[in-house]
Amino acid sequence: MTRFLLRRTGLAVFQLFVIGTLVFLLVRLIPGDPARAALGETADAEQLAHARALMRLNEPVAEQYAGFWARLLHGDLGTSLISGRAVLADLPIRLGNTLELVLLALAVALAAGIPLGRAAALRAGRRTDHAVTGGSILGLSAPVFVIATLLLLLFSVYWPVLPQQRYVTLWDDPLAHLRLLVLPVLTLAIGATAVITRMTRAAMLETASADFVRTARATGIAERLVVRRHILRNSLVPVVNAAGVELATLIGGTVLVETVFGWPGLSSYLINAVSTRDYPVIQAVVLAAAVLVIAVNLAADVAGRLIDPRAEAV
Amino acid sequence: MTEPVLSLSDLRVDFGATPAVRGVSFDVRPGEILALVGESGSGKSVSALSVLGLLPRTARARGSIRLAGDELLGAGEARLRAARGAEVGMVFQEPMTALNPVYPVGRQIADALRAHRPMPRAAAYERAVALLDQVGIPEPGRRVRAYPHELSGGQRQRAMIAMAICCDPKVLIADEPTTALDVTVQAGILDLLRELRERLGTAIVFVTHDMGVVADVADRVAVMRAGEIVEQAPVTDLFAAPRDPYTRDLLAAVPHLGRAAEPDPTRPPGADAPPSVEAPVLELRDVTAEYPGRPGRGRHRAIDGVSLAVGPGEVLGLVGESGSGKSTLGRIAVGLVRAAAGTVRVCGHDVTRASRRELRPVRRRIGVVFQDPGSSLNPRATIGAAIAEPLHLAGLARGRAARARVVELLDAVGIPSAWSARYPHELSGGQRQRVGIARAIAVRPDLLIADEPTSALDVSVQATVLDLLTALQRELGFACLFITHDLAVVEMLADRITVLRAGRVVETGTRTEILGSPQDPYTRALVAAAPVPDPERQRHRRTERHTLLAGRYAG
Amino acid sequence: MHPATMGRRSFLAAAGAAGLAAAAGCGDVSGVDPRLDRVTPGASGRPSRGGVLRYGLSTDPVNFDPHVSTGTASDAVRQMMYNTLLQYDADGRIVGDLAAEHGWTSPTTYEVRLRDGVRFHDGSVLTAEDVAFTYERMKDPDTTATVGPFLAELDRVDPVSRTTAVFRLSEPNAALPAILASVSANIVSKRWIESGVDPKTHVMGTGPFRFAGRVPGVSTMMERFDEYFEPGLPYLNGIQFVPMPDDYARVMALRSAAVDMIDYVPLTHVDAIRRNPRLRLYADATIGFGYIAFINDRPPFDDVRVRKAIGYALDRTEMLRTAYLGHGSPVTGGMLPKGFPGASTDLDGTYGYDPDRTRALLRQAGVGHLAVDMLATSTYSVHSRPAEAALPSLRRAGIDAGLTRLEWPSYLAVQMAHKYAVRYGGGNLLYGDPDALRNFVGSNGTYAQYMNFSDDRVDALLAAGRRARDPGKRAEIYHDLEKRVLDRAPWTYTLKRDQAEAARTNVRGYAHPPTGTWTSVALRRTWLEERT
Amino acid sequence: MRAVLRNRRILIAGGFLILVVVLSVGWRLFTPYGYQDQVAVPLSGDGLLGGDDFGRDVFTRLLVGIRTSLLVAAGSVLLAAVAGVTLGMVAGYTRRAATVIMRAVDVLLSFPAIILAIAVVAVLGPSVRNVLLVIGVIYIPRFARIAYGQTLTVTRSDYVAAAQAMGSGPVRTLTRVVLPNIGGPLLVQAALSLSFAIQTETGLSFLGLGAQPPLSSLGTMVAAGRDFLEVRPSLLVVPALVVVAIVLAIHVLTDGLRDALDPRQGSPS
Repeated sequence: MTRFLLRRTGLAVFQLFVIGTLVFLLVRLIPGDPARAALGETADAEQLAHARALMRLNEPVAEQYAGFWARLLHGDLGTSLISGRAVLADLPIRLGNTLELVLLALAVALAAGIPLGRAAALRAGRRTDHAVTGGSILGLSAPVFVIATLLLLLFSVYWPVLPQQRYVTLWDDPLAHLRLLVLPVLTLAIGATAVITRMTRAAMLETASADFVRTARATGIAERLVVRRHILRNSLVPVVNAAGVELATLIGGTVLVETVFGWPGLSSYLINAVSTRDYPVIQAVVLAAAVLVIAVNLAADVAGRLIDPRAEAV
Repeated sequence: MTEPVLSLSDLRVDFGATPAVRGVSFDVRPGEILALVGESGSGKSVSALSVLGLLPRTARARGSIRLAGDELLGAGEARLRAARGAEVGMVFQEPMTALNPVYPVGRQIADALRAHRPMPRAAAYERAVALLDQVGIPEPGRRVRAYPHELSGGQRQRAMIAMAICCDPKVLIADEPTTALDVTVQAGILDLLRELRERLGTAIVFVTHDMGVVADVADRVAVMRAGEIVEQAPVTDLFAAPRDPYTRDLLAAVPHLGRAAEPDPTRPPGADAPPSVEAPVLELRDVTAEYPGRPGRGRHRAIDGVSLAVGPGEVLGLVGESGSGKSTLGRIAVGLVRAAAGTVRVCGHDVTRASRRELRPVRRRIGVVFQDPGSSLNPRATIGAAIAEPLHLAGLARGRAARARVVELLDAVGIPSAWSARYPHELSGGQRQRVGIARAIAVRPDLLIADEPTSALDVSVQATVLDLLTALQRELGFACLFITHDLAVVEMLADRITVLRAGRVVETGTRTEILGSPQDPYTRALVAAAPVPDPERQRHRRTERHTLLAGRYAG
Repeated sequence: MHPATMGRRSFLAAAGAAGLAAAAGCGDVSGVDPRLDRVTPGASGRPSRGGVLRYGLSTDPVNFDPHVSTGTASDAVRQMMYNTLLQYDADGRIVGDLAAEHGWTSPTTYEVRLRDGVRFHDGSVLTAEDVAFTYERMKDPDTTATVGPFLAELDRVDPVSRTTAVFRLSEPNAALPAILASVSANIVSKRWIESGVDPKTHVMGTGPFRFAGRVPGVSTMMERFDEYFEPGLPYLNGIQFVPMPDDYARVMALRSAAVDMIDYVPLTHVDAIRRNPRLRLYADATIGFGYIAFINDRPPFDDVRVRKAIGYALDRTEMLRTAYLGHGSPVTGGMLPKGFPGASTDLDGTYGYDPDRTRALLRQAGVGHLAVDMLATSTYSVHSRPAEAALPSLRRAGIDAGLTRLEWPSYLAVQMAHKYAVRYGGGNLLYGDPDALRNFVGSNGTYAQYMNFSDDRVDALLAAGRRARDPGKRAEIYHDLEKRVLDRAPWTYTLKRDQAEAARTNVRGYAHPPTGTWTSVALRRTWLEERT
Repeated sequence: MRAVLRNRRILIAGGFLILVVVLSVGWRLFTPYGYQDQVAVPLSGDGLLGGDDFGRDVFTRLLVGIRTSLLVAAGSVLLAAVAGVTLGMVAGYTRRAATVIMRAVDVLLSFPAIILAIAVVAVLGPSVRNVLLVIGVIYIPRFARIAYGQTLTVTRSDYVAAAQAMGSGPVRTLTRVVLPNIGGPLLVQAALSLSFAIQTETGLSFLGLGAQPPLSSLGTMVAAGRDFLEVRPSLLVVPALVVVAIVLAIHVLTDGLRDALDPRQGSPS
């Protein structure tokens, strides 16, 4: 297992290096620069030149590139060209918020998806199965921000059970913080639950016809033990993989939820940085998001290997 | 005569509209081994499974299954569950998939135990270790924590037997327990079953399609065909004087090791003499080949310095157990696997380092037949297209000429040419193998490589395919490298035989030398282990094998 | 980006600043101390004291540099913590802020006497030294101050005594008082700036509220400055600015009382808010204006007839109805807001909707088929909606009009690179005097350079306007200037839009500035009734 | 094929999708107005579905919107499929290249999709073509991974070895032998990606990166409708329902097709 982890971290570092370079170049290709974004439309050419000098944008690209990696290796995520604040001051809370949103959404998806999938598989072909399958297809089909808008309208305005409060951190007011999380997590969880349900159902249907299930039954152990210990346990492998992939897509999908619910996560921080062409922040956020996605994939693979002893390194 | 412990009377099982078992009745007495023998689709497995009500939901069973006088058919789930494992233990065929891959073997045995005898987990584990030891698994203390994929095929089968007998059931039903195992490992399992019968007095229902195994282990035999028992008799009476015509045909079709030792009138005289191998069609000299082993364990050397040659018109039998590297050799000959060292010459061309372009002319001279009829033909292509493909690739024929050649080939292998538009899944296993052969000889090859062409087929179908091969070989005169693990089959075809073990040639010689008087101890053990469809001779060979085994090493 | 959904600030930027998160760094700002929230009602109608106003801001202030204005939202926040020398009163007239007395002592010298006893938040006393230092900093190019370029005529500021400063001009500029009153002319403490502090992230001014912490995209918190020089002010204990860029979310927050007040009310929600009994709207249609600008030396737009043809092709009433749902006013003549010298309605109708005239002018100019690919920004709906609304009337007049919409920073970069001959934009006068037009139509103005426009007569009128001191004379000069601009048509005005804030009824004492320039000084006098 | 026609699910979902395609591609036949013409009073009720906030006919814009969204979805899935499957097959067939290609695919997977979208659209300018390009690139990893896994299993079978033994070159083997046999799971992935592509296009339009006005897409209509939710809810609800219906139909069609074509495979989607 350690060899596997070593190889994967090596690959992760390589991946991050490629992504870092990619975003460094991509961002500078976008028309418009931070000086213009900071000074607005009224600034004249001379003022712009001054601002660019102050932001050291005129240095040769190679030097900026080397500086970027050098600072990164010393743990300095750079300073925002626009607000003058160290990225390290703002990024952690944003990263935390996105992680919180995504992990809770996945937790809900697993907590709801697996039992639903299990029920549908065990009663394949009957009413419960059709209801669950139909529901999961519906869950997959509804666009995220339509759900978000409707939930916001329903529970914040018309029936203010969860009125739209201002954001508070967990350690300030845990209850309010969690109440704020309910609607965004629910929005993300709907799609994720659908995916987990479908995956669990398919995996269990396939495993149920496996030989070792018949062997288990032949030893006379109780049916619910056969289901839990043999069928469900073996279905976890594909489900865990699906959860890993789903978590990665969830991270990408938070931008709409963060926007509609005003949840200050990584995506909204990134979009704000892009619209002000704040290079250091964009680079830091993209790398952070990439680390998140790589970590999630690695966690899913490790979990997969723990659950399935015969998994060979893929 | 003691009371039968298990008796089926007029058992009928239907899957929807199609009947699978049409009125099967038999009894099994304690300490008796009843063999249920028949070809695939004869209903032998369905009958075995219906005893414990393990049939899929779509099945409907009628008739009576009495276990020590107690009716099981139609009994409630509770009664059935009480019987499963406690009174009747079951062992299945596929060792790879019959055990839960995510739990250690010991844990699964402990669960089976505690299903009927509530006991603390530790005690169940101890009992599991004892059981593993009892079924002959080395170092049971360590192996109890092993996962199924960490055990060999034979060990997994022994673990499953341990699980089946953990609650000392009165009856053990074994559904083709040794079919997927090598001959030597199979012999070990059969010894274990016999020992259980003597020591615990367990009644055993042994389901198989292998007449050799029946002769080796059964007391009484029930021959099944299309859901019915056509004949039931003690094993010696059945082999000596089969009454039912189907049984007679079945026994005749089974390749009989040693019987072919008498000179075969149809073979040209002197065929036995070691042919002069001066212009060999295929020649391997000191060939070694390696596979990238699992990470961390370095490269696994599959072939280690093998030299062999196949003369024109000659059939060389390449015999070895699974993992011996015989299939790899076949792929090296065709150029699918590159030899790490040594030289490979086909029709005089050195192809060891040949690029794909250089290999092209040589490949036109080689035909290949694969083992698994299910996967040897492209499911998305018609059999006509499959046969025509080598012609296109070799540039021998196009369009109408190719179609004519295909019709010719289909007739040659006994398939109606009208079927050329059919897809592989519309043909039976035997028919698919015949198409495979037609494809192989399409380019009129000088060398045919047959990698276990018949081992996935039923005995009767196997016989017809082997006859076809010999006929074609005599008519077209190609050299043939015949790869198999079944000594009886190789005896029917091969002029010379090479025995392979763990990538090294153990012994080479003519058919009579190898099968008649094997020199190398491994060959001798291999020949001794292969069951012969004749109870008398098999009992004699068994005692001889045991003395041999007692002498040197465990099976 | 569909115009209706965009708030004033780029939706993209908006999404980033949405909501607020407490900073791990500088102090906790999200959880407001409940004690500050208590409101003690004033006796018989007098303003009650205390409470914290929650203000939903359309954009998160980029940074707090006192002299760089990056948009109305950040100006409002700065005005609570800094003062300028002069300011606008409720009727839009220039009055003193930090200045007790102020006036011209000669055509080129302007004297200002500071109120006495005005303290900075760090307790230090405001002196003329600080005023001189402030204007020196604003003239320094490195500060990139917003009004920097307009101080060209200011040689230096002499602190003649502890409380008196004299502005010495190289040539007369009647617009100086308006510049002193502009939102980004904030007076800073010389000692504080020279102490090397970073004015972008720290604030120390003389304003009614002290800076109490901020997390970008999350919240900006300020508390009452007890020694504020205006007696009795401010009534509030503090203000919490909460960035809510998504229009929809901002309006919802106001309706569900998550915030007490919001700025930039999206025009698509104005009617709904007007009908809501618990909300009150503060709007005007004088300040912000939209325009279609041309690159004046690029054929066929180098021909004034082609530029005028486009002016006549626009059905501005229809544009107003579809783009702003009627909340605003069409601009067919002069653009100067009501109350500015030179503002008059007699020029209205100069560019009425007259497609036949458009076709005639195009024929005269020898332009058969005119295809126009108009650049617009997708970021601000107040600009993208009218741009889209202009297309139908242009097309009906036989002009093949299309739209390319770019995200704000890309729009600015492409605009500067003169890539698009026709461009829809929007603007407002930087300070409350017609002289602010110099940045738009004066030959070295930023916008004029975008349009490659230069006209000696316009420059002459601007210079004359600066020299003249008699209001009547200035009105005449600037009226001629408007006529000249309409005649040269370097650009054509389109619509003025309602600029609106909205608040819950328990917010009292706020008034939207009637004219002049955007200023939120009224917020300093706002107070809260007990939340209903 | 008989199984396909008899299957109720396929008929309903397939029929609905065909109707949608016909209506949207041939929209000019079904409405007198152009999608830019201002024909109604803004937010009024006249016309089949009334006027939008610019006074344009909502029904016309809905048809054009469907056409744009389907165009983007189909185009991007095609791009992703061709690129992804080629990469996956090559990786599955030539073990040496496998790690390099699959790691590159992982890099693409871990690159936040939204930054890619914003960057590409910002650099190349907002247009339907660029949105199509972006969504296509985002979905390449999904196809590459499926193709890689399936190719690995298929190349282990004997008929591929047989083809190679007969001298069939890598390209011929991949296209003639491997590709037809991995079609099933790829079809399922294509349909799944189609539904996700439509949702992504809607999301991108919500952020202003989708189709540029006056052209409409389902995304821009839903995004625009949001502001008038209380004045005229149909402006949001109708396009949103259409999105859900189309995506639902695609999923139902896929489940139906998969069960009808490979009853035993039933591979988990």
